[in-house]
Amino acid sequence: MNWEALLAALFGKSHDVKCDGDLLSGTAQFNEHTLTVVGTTHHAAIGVELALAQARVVLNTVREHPGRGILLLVDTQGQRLRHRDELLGINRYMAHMGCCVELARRQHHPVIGLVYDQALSGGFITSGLMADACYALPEAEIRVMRLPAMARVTKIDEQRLAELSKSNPVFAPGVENYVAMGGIRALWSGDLKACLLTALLDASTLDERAADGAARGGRRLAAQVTARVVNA
Amino acid sequence: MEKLHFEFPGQYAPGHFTPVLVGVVGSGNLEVMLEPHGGSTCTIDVTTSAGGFGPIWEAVVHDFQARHRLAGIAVSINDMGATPAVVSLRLDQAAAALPLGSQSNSGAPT
Amino acid sequence: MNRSFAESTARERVTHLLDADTFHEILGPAERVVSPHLALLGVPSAFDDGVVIGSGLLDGQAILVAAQEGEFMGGGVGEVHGAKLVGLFKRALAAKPAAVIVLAESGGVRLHEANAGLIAVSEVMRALLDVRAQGIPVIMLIGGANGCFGGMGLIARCADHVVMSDIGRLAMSGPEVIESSNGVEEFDSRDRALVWRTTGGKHRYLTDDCDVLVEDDVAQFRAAAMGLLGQSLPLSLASMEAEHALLASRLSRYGDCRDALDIWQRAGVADPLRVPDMEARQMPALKALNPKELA
Amino acid sequence: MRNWNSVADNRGARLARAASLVSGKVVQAEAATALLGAVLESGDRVCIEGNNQKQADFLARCLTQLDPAQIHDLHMVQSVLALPEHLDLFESGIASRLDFSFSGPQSARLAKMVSAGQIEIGAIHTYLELFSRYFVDLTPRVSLVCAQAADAQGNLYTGANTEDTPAIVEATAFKGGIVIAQVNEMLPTLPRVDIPGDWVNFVIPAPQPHFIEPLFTRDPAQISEIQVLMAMMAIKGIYAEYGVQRLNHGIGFDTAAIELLLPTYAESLGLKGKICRHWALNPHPALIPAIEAGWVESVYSFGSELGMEDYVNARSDVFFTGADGSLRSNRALCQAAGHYACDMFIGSTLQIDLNGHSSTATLGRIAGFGGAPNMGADARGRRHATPAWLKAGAQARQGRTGVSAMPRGQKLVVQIVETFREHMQPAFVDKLDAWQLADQAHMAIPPVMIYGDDVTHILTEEGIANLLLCRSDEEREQAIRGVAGYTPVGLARDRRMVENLRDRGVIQRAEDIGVDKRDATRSLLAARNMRDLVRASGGLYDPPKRFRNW
Repeated sequence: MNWEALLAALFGKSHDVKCDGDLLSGTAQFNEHTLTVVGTTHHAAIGVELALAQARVVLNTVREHPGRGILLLVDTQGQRLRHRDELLGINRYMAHMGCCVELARRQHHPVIGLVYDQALSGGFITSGLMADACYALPEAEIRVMRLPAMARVTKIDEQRLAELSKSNPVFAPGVENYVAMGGIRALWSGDLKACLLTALLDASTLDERAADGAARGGRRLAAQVTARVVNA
Repeated sequence: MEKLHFEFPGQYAPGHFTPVLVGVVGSGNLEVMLEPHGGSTCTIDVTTSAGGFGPIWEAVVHDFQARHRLAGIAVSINDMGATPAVVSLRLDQAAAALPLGSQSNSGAPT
Repeated sequence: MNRSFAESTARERVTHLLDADTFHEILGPAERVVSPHLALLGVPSAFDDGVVIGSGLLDGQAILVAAQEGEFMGGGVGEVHGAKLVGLFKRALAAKPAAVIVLAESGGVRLHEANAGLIAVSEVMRALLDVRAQGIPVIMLIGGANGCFGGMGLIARCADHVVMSDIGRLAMSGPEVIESSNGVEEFDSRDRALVWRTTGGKHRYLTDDCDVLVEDDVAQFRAAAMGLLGQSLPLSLASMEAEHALLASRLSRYGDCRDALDIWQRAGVADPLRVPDMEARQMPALKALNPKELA
Repeated sequence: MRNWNSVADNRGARLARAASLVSGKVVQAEAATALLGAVLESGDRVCIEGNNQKQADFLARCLTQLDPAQIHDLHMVQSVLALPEHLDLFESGIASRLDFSFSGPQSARLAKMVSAGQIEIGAIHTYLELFSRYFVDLTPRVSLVCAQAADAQGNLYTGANTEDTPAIVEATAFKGGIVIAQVNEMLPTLPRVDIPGDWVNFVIPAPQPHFIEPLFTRDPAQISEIQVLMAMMAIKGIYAEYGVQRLNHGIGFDTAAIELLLPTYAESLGLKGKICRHWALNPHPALIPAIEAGWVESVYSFGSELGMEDYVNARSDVFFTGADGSLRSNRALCQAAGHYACDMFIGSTLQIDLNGHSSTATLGRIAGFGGAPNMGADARGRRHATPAWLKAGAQARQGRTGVSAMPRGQKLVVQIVETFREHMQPAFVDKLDAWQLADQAHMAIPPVMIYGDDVTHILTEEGIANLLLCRSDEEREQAIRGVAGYTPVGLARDRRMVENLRDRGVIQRAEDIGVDKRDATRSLLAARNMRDLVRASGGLYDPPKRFRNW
């Protein structure tokens, strides 16, 4: 779904979200509250500018609109793979974006992430995955690497990877895998407004993803290992 | 990947000790863990990324046991394609970390 | 001769970082908390899944510590590896140590369990920031041969303090990945001098992405970590605004630079070509000469 | 009446053709291809200077631009085939016959082209052997060489990497040939003259400096604990045992480890001044710590090494340098020095058979061996005595009668090799791959790098086999099996016989010579990484950028 259609489905005409290059930002009226909407489109490569621009929107919300909900819209091909970005310290720019989301959550802004198109590797960690909870549309794509490339890098036969990926969600692309592992709270389909409303009501500052992953059977060890470390 | 199991009789039993770990599971390297166990033998369990080298492993751990004659010890190995020289070195390093030092006949087979 | 940090294993680094004989490992190798996924893919696991965690004393103060083993899967974060890190940070909330110290060496997410690794990285970030919010400093030590990349590069910049050696690297994407995506003209991964002056400790130190620069010596990392104990920098709107201003200013000042040498020159370093061969101990003086320009 | 000067006349005709295109000795790069077309004739023997380091790459490219309809069937006589262009010549038909020494990077393609009938190989030589034939039956008619700089008179300055240039030019210029040099720069006055201008017909300033490969740089960070152990065994069990003062080292990490253990381990054994004083060796960066610690009195070099220039210049007591202060190397003379004046060669290999024959030849590759066979061969013509040479000779002759009773020394030729290479490839084999390669490529003899009867010692992590002490083929085989570890060859040893050989000192384990394996750690290395080498040099060593991880 493109971002215009998505926002129309969520907010009708009651939003002023603009697209500036690959950056989406603005506000929307929802359930008698104003929401900040920020994110990316065009399968954006997240470079230093785009990380900084998103962080600016989040920081402005925290400073000027205490408690206002934030919707993070994710459509990214991952971090920008350029020498210049590394030279400037892109990991710090991206981490800054993640920390701004964290600050908002700590200051009682409900923060919801939504993967509406694609979310690849690093571009996703410091936005959607830093929200109170992250959701996805069923047709969205989430992955670190496609199987052929993974087969090349790991030197494991691609057919074997494909076979294993049927029963194990741990490495293969796909939103369903991320749901099973708890990284995605739920898929949104049908009445998207209702989905958003539920998400905002359910928003919790506790990180429940490992527990979700265990409960859903897609990531059985993480919660258990974490608990063992805490209680050792 | 291949799993191998060996068991040898031995004499030198160090009794209870904190598990010993040497080496890391990296390319051409391996980790070796020694733990006490109740029996009078030395068991050796190998998980290796390189299949088809069972006879070589057998010769290497046989010589290791000939040098150290360990008893009541479980040896566990995770291997990422180490050569016999590196395997022998790590095994000897692990044995040297046992309490009181091992009864080492350090040296190569003849 | 000093004890090289880069050449030591994760276990050796922890042992020699802490006060002698004070390290207590949590979920040590004998407990065999290993990755269930690697075996399915025909890859041997490591008994500690490539990360050593535990408690100990540093300069007599109780701390929690984690060390990634760069030789195992490039230090990649998988499900168990990530959960051990998350657990350590959660443990810190109750244990209230003088610091949580992470000896990071990682290529980022472990491809063999990529989805779990990706989620785990964000879980570690959130758990880490919970610890910082309690006023407990989180200190990253980066000096392994494999550097600190990808998700771990993000996690590193979420900490209160970063200590690096000048052979340590801190970045997002590895040069090989950038080269294979955009060509050797974009980033020649075989030009190690270029790789290091782009991502290495000296550049990160000069631009303030790293707070303390040390030699490749475990004792120097130990001294640096001791100096940072008790120095907590919790997130606040003010601190995030300051960070934002710094990053915006860096972009406007140096955004058109093509090479670290250009950045250093523009920042007023008299002879940028000499910087790579300078010793770590000479760098503070160089930085002090240009107090405002860099960063 | 016979014309006794037909070669000179022919040279005159060629130069006259060139004179219609260019004037004077200095030729612009744009005219280079036309010049080659003018001076060459089909069927000529041609040498493109291709060393294992510097390459006349611009002239090689120009040569490929010629029209094979006009110039064809050249006979290439050059030491190293390193560039794709060297083989492109054969693909297009400009060249058809080849005599050479080494083809490292092009070895796989060379093998393919030979089996496809595109190249006819005369022979694969050692360097010294090929240079010798330049003066007998393979004299080049046209040689394309490279130098750092030239002046207007055609004098050449080769800088630190003189390498093959003097041998090539000498043979060509004095037997009616034509010498063309590509140079990096033209200078009004040269720092020194390495090749006199009247031996050179044309100089061409090349658009880019010639290619040069840092072939001898070994990053100490990649030296393993096992290599440290083997280096300790070499120093204590061979260097000290024979008092080796004059030697040559191979190119690998095994010997780099030995170089890096001199100021630490060897020093602790009190060996300084007693071993390793004189070297036939390129300026190995790994030798810096030993030089700085005062171990090394002299080093004569085949070629130079990128980044070592300033260091060499500042250590003229050790290296051979010109009046300008920079290194003078010479491959032909250094090969002779290594062959006749060294008491020991030690180097690595890929395969050793039960007779001790060793080869780096692998299937599908025709690589050649460069200089190793000359370094790793007893100098049968040698007559001067040194303690190391005498001791090796005495061990070989002890108890023998007849022709072997005459007192005579022998060169120490040591093969140092781990029993398994990477990917668990055994270094010890029943039959060398060289046999199969000889079949595939229709060679007259299998390509053996060092013949078993020249090898005196085989050193592995399992021990040292002293083949000088073996008295039968069976003993020799068991001595080799005895240090072959867990390879199939090693596992098939006769345990009793091997134990007997150990009692006689034919096989020595680490503990037999007092080397404790637990001491074999990387902390013994005088430099553990490239940075340490730079530090040891006082900042004079400037490694190429691909080695700089800081």
